Amino acid sequence: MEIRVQEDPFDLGAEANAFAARQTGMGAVVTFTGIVRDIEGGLDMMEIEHYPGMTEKAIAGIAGEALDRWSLGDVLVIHRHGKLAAEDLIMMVATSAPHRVDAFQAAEFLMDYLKSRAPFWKKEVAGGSEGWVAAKDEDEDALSRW
Amino acid sequence: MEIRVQEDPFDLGAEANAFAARQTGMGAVVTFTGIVRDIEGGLDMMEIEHYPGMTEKAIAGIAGEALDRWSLGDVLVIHRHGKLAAEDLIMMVATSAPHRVDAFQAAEFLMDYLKSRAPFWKKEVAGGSEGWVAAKDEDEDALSRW
Amino acid sequence: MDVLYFAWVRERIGHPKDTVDSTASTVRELVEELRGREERYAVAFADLDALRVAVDQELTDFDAPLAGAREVAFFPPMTGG
Amino acid sequence: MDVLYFAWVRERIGHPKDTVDSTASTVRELVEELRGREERYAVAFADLDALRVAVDQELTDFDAPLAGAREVAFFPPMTGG
Repeated sequence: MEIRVQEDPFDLGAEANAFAARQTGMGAVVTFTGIVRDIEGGLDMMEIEHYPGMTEKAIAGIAGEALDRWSLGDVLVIHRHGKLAAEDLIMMVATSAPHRVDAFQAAEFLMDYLKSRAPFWKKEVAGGSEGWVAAKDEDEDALSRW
Repeated sequence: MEIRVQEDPFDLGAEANAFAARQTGMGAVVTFTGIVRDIEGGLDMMEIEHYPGMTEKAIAGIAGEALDRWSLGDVLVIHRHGKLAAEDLIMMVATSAPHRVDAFQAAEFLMDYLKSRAPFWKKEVAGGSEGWVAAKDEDEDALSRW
Repeated sequence: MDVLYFAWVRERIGHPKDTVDSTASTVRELVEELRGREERYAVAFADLDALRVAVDQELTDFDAPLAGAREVAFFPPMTGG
Repeated sequence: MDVLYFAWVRERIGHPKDTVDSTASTVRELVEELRGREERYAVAFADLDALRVAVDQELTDFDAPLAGAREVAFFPPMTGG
């Protein structure tokens, strides 16, 4: 399991290649990448706050549960905080598994839990005004399938 | 939609970065990569046969159906044929979407259909003997969920 | 009409392609004609449940009509991905 | 005991952290004490349904006991990923 919470950008391609290269006997690698959307138009900045100390611990708990539930090779989670612009990469997960179903399920599980159970909060700054992104009921509901 | 059927290796990281970079307004990018497994130990080679002419057409049909069913930005499919060794990358798909559920669902749909409906056949060569990989009932059954 | 074979179907028959002059009106009738050619064809086409067929590069079934078809391909269940 | 605030809870209260000397036995009792401090605390804690709480960096609920707790954090529902 590898977890990185960082302010710096990350390189999706380099991470995906390095992750895939260090697997053996894994027939499937899945990656998910989250990207800043300028939904209304005119987004100046997205600022992501987190809870230092708790964040890594919460993500490690989620990743550990994924490793328990599915037959996986490894799990990678990278999540940025601080100031981001539209089209910047926010975060990524990668999973490897002997079989594709496990890799997909684990990646979806990680995303559902990272959305609602890891201590990050997104604020959008656009046209001089700012607002916290509201949690969506559908994201909370998504947890019930696991 | 971009579809490539090729004998040459491909660079997962370069493809993932290029795919993500050409999206706009897509909050989610999912990639799946299929890798040669040496299941029994001693795999000398995997040889993938395909049906030139039909292959691209069949994949385009599957990708088109994914684009119809989900709200997607784009779909990429790369599939190799010819001789591969253990741990070589066989194929990848990438999907982008405004929301993660669409990107995940479309990638799983593509994989389920590529497994059983695109004209590729895998042969394993190990210790001087060779055998065609048998299709799995579970792969055929996986189609029924869509 | 071109008849193509892939994977173990190709290996059992011994070559990847035949050009046939057939009066078969369905894939199933074409299979009957091919079975009658030689023992290795009979072996390759022994169990239709183990085979798939494409007519003009579209997956179909053994009851598909052949009127106007230019290319028929036989192969085992696919194992891509 | 350290009490931390994140996102709009932090903004409404005006600072990220208080060090409190509390006799509260549950999170809910701590919230009552904080509400009594100043108007901006009352505003921040007006609707507990809009808040989440972690005790010693573990998510929990408002009925959680505080015996031995060193750090309590209040924040809105998380929006990671």
